[in-house]
Amino acid sequence: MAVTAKGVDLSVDLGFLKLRNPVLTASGTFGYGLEFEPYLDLEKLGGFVVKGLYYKAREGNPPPRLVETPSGLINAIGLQGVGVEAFAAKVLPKLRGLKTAVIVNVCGADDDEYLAVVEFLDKQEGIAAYELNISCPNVKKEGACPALSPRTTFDLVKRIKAASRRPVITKLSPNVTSIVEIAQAAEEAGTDAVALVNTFLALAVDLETRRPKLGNVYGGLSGPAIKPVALRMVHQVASRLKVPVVGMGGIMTGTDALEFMIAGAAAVEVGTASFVDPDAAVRVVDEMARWCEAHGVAAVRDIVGTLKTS
Amino acid sequence: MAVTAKGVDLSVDLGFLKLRNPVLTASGTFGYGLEFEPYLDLEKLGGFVVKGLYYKAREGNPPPRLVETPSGLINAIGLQGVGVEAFAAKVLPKLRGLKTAVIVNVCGADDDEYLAVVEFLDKQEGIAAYELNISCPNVKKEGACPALSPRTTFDLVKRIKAASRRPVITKLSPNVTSIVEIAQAAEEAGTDAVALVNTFLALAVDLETRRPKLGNVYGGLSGPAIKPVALRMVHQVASRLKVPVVGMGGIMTGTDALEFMIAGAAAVEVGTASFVDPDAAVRVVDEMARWCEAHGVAAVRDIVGTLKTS
Amino acid sequence: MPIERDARLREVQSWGDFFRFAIDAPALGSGAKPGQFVMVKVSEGTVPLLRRPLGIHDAGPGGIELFFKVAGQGTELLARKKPGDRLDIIGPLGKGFTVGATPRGQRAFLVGGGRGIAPLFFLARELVKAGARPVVFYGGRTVADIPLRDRFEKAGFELLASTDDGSFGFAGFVTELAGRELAKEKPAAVYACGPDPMMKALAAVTSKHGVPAELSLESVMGCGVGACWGCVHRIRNGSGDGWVKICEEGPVFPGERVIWP
Amino acid sequence: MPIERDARLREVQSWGDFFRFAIDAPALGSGAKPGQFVMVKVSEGTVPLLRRPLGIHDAGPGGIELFFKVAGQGTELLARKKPGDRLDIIGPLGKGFTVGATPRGQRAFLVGGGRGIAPLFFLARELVKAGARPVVFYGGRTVADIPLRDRFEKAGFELLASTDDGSFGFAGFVTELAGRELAKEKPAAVYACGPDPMMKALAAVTSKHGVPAELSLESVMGCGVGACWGCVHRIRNGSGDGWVKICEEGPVFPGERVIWP
Ligand SMILES: Cc1cc2nc3c(=O)[nH]c(=O)nc-3n(C[C@H](O)[C@H](O)[C@H](O)COP(=O)(O)OP(=O)(O)OC[C@H]3O[C@@H](n4cnc5c(N)ncnc54)[C@H](O)[C@@H]3O)c2cc1C
Ligand SMILES: Cc1cc2nc3c(=O)[nH]c(=O)nc-3n(C[C@H](O)[C@H](O)[C@H](O)COP(=O)(O)OP(=O)(O)OC[C@H]3O[C@@H](n4cnc5c(N)ncnc54)[C@H](O)[C@@H]3O)c2cc1C
Ligand SMILES: Cc1cc2nc3c(=O)[nH]c(=O)nc-3n(C[C@H](O)[C@H](O)[C@H](O)COP(=O)(O)O)c2cc1C
Ligand SMILES: Cc1cc2nc3c(=O)[nH]c(=O)nc-3n(C[C@H](O)[C@H](O)[C@H](O)COP(=O)(O)O)c2cc1C
Ligand code: FES
Ligand code: FES
Repeated sequence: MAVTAKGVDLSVDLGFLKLRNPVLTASGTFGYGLEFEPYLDLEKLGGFVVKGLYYKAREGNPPPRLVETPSGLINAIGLQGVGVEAFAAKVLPKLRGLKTAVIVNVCGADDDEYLAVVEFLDKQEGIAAYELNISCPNVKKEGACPALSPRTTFDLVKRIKAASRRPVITKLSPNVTSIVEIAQAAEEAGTDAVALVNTFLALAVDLETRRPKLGNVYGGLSGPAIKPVALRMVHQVASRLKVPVVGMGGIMTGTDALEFMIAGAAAVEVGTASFVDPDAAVRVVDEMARWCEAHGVAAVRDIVGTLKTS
Repeated sequence: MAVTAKGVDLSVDLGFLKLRNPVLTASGTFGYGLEFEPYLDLEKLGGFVVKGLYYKAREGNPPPRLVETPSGLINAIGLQGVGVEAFAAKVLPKLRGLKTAVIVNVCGADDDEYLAVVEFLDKQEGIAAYELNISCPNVKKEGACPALSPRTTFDLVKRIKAASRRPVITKLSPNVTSIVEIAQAAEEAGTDAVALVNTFLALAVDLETRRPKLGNVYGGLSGPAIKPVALRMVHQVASRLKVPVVGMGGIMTGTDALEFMIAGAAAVEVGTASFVDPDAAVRVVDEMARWCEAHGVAAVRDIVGTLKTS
Repeated sequence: MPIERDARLREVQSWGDFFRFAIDAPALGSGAKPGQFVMVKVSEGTVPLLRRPLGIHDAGPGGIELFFKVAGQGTELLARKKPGDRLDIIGPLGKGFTVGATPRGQRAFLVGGGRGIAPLFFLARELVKAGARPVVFYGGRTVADIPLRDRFEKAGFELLASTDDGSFGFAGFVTELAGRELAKEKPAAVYACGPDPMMKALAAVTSKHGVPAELSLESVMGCGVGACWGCVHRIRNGSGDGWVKICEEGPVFPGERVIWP
Repeated sequence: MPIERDARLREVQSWGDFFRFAIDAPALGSGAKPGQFVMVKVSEGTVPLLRRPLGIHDAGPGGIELFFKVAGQGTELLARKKPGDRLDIIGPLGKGFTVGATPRGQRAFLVGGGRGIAPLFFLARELVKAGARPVVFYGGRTVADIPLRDRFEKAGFELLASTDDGSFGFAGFVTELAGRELAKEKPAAVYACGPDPMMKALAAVTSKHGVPAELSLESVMGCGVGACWGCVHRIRNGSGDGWVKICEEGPVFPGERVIWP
């Protein structure tokens, strides 16, 4: 619902995209959406971001691919997936009917593959926007990815924006000294929005075998453990950029989501929480609505960036 | 004890400093050591690092200074402390007698103050080494500190090394794109060892007041939440540097400490855990000893850097 | 596949580290098939963060039963639950065993190692319902690892037990025991659940004798619903080998399709 | 200041969100002084990570008592403990109230707001032992916030209660009530514990009438032992104002030294 029973307006306008409410699901944690139909009504979401798509189908990393840490989860899936053609043929048709924003998380082994994915998807219908995943830590050695430097970020975003007929949300990595610099590079290159954060490059060690607990050695840390750092980065970026910020990192509840919005996020993504509760994202929407009702907030968008720091 | 009842050798040699065992306490989490005498035998520790010292006494940040997060703690103490003169007059004399390594965490508002602290302390006896804290996120705006750039790291370490008559352990920040670059800069500048990690720049928001939960807005995240990222950084740095690495970040148990050593740490520091259990560091030593005994490890130093990544 | 947030723990039975939970949860019990599993929330907080996958030990209109061994933090927390406590469970999930693989009147071997026995009780009951004749092979390191013997026997199932240390039944691996019986007279099918080494050995035996085998695999799971690709195992496909999601296409796979590391 | 890892919860009494714990812990009970506090481990895991500071409600050779209100996650977990459960407690910590500030035979006002009443029971007992005459002022928003009335009266202490909503006793703030009595006849000293606004108001009253006041302050605490500098409050020193550690130099401070935001 865009307006709750008690009349709270949950809708947000990213400029290039109007959302029923600010809650999206995060890429890689919500499959292709369809997996969750038994558990929630996809049309109650602001939208969802499908799993990272390469041009070709990908094998992914050897297992183990997941390990839990205190209040966190490290994953090294390695973006196993079906590739654009199978996605367009088998998945997209099923998503097209949905009255919710379908955002595709675009990946590439190099700039050309990113471009190929966008050019291919531009020919398909039923996609609201692209989330440009320049920040996956699980593909190249030691987490190398374009989002680690302003230069590579600028070049890739510029090239994709020139080619794409759809809005581009650039997804940033937290594994950087100044996420503001990277975000500004993406903005200068013309991105329509930035999404942050992707996962933190992490290691878990099995003391008994003296081996990494993940097949890929390093992986990406997500979940409540990272929320305080993600929230800081969202605040830093949102207070400097003109384009909207989509915030994420450890959001489990409506309170978490509202904190990100107060810190400056125009919308949020729910990730790991969907593993714990397949209907978590809808619960977040409901909790957000109830809080607004209880606090006399007429439109949730009014709280964006209202953090008082003095 | 350096050798356990069952004959396990826990001693480690950092080259410039021999330790009874690899377990130190982390700066700022163990006061000046004396606060913990009612709870543990300081001489059972490999050593302890006292609270960050500036030349002058410091006010610190306005409260609240602490906030808990899932499996973590954000602090924004702002290095309130007594300053070198009071430290030398009131504290150091009481530490001098102890048969354990006393390491002083050296801070400065600028390079000159760091230098002044070292020059002053060089005239004092009873200090085993300096831990150069170039990575505190709670002093300058948005966590600015020398450890965020290889250049500033190199310059400061070089200057301190030239002046200091004691070994220097440079303490690094995790809030960087490549901690390896920073560590290498410190090594080139002549540091005797590196210690990592300091805290992660973080934000906690109070939804009801729409204010930061900390008086200083941002703070530093520590505790189990950060361990997987800290462990990754220790592994990256230790596999490339010649000088020894002191590892820390969320160590609560002997298992945690051993994981850091397997990842490449020659010694470890126990931080936030000392708040939960004032005797945590000694418990970590005991658990480490028991594990070595149970696994036929004759000398704990033999496991350093034994992580098999292929 | 409902989310049953109000499942009630009715009865707890325990033997050392092993626990059997009888749970009131009609929504879960009715649709369940043997070999399927559920995802159980073990903590109210964020440690551990994820649910735990557990096989369906038995099921009926009133609810389900679980049988688990304490393996770490999550099962340890679960083991503390008391009758009357609420449980939050998602399921039934995955594809189960093919009961139909054993024609009426014929024998089926059910081979369970340690906690792997869990799904085989439900399977045995369904096989009998279908007119087949299950023979259960139940192995463990020592006698304490095979606490469900009585339960199977009371239920009237033929059961052959083994322990590695010979403290009860056949002295040796359960795969040897099953192998011997299989050499004497081939069953129509073999169904198994247990540690990887056991499954691997069993797959070798069954393929040697050309008996179809169905193996229930394990992996750490993120979502349990096919969304995270975290639970993959190497599986032979028409198209070739690949990492296949255990939670979605499994946990049960034909023995000849499973590729071992 | 021992770490008592084997303290035993003997008795639990509760009124809505308020709980009184009687705890067997000789090592803690013997040395305790009124106004001191303990650090209680509330979780076995890492959420919440830190111990929780709680004032000593009563103490004797056998152990201590705590009185707390559920304020969030940690006290919520603590409130679930049952008689017989083990508790891990550090204390007694900090400097307490100065019982000697009230000479024999003279009156002392003890002013407690809500959960702030906790340390005042122990203090009242010690004052009586020292021959002083404590008068307890106990305030809350409503009658449900002042559950310890009977306890104080049964123990024979003079008690005046107030509620903001007038649902019991004096209708208004407890500071008004204490202020009126104080205007009638000055006590030798005022001891107080409660929310900051109450303490601030009380400090104003006592200084106006020139009565020495001792205030027990609160703050989030990291270590409780003076090592983290996380618990500071603005305090007047000879040398000037500064951030002073509540856990070490407090939690009790002379009213005139406390600087309010
Ligand atoms: C489909 C399926 C059905 C299962 N059915 C049952 C059952 O009926 N009864 C039963 O006792 N167990 C069953 N398991 C195994 C059970 O899920 C694990 O024992 C449990 O998740 C361990 O959680 P923990 O927190 O107690 O241990 P953890 O602390 O999470 O782990 C303890 C050790 O076990 C390993 N481990 C963790 N999870 C798994 C896993 N899923 N598979 C294999 N190893 C793991 C860890 O790497 C670690 O070494 C099943 C697993 C799957 C995938
Ligand atoms: C020296 C001392 C003695 C105390 N004695 C008692 C007592 O006898 N009885 C009692 O009921 N309470 C007492 N308190 C307060 C008690 O420590 C807090 O209520 C408790 O720590 C809250 O923890 P929680 O996890 O339940 O709530 P949290 O989830 O940690 O916090 C809930 C809310 O309370 C705030 N808060 C958290 N800790 C404190 C704190 N220490 N002081 C003030 N606000 C806080 C948080 O910011 C949050 O807004 C004392 C505090 C101190 C410092
Ligand atoms: C199993 C898993 C797979 C993920 N796959 C992707 C992906 O394909 N593309 C992407 O941009 N982010 C991916 N992420 C990162 C999430 O989208 C999100 O940025 C991150 O998990 C932080 O949010 P959270 O803490 O709410 O999970 C993945 C995360 C997890 C846990
Ligand atoms: C309250 C607090 C104060 C700290 N003060 C200092 C300090 O003065 N100097 C310093 O180098 N690190 C300081 N740190 C960082 C710790 O030394 C350590 O690097 C960090 O907490 C990570 O370790 P942990 O997770 O085990 O706590 C402080 C940490 C905390 C929690
Ligand atoms: S557990 Fe998530 S795909 Fe199988
Ligand atoms: S709580 Fe750590 S200094 Fe007071």
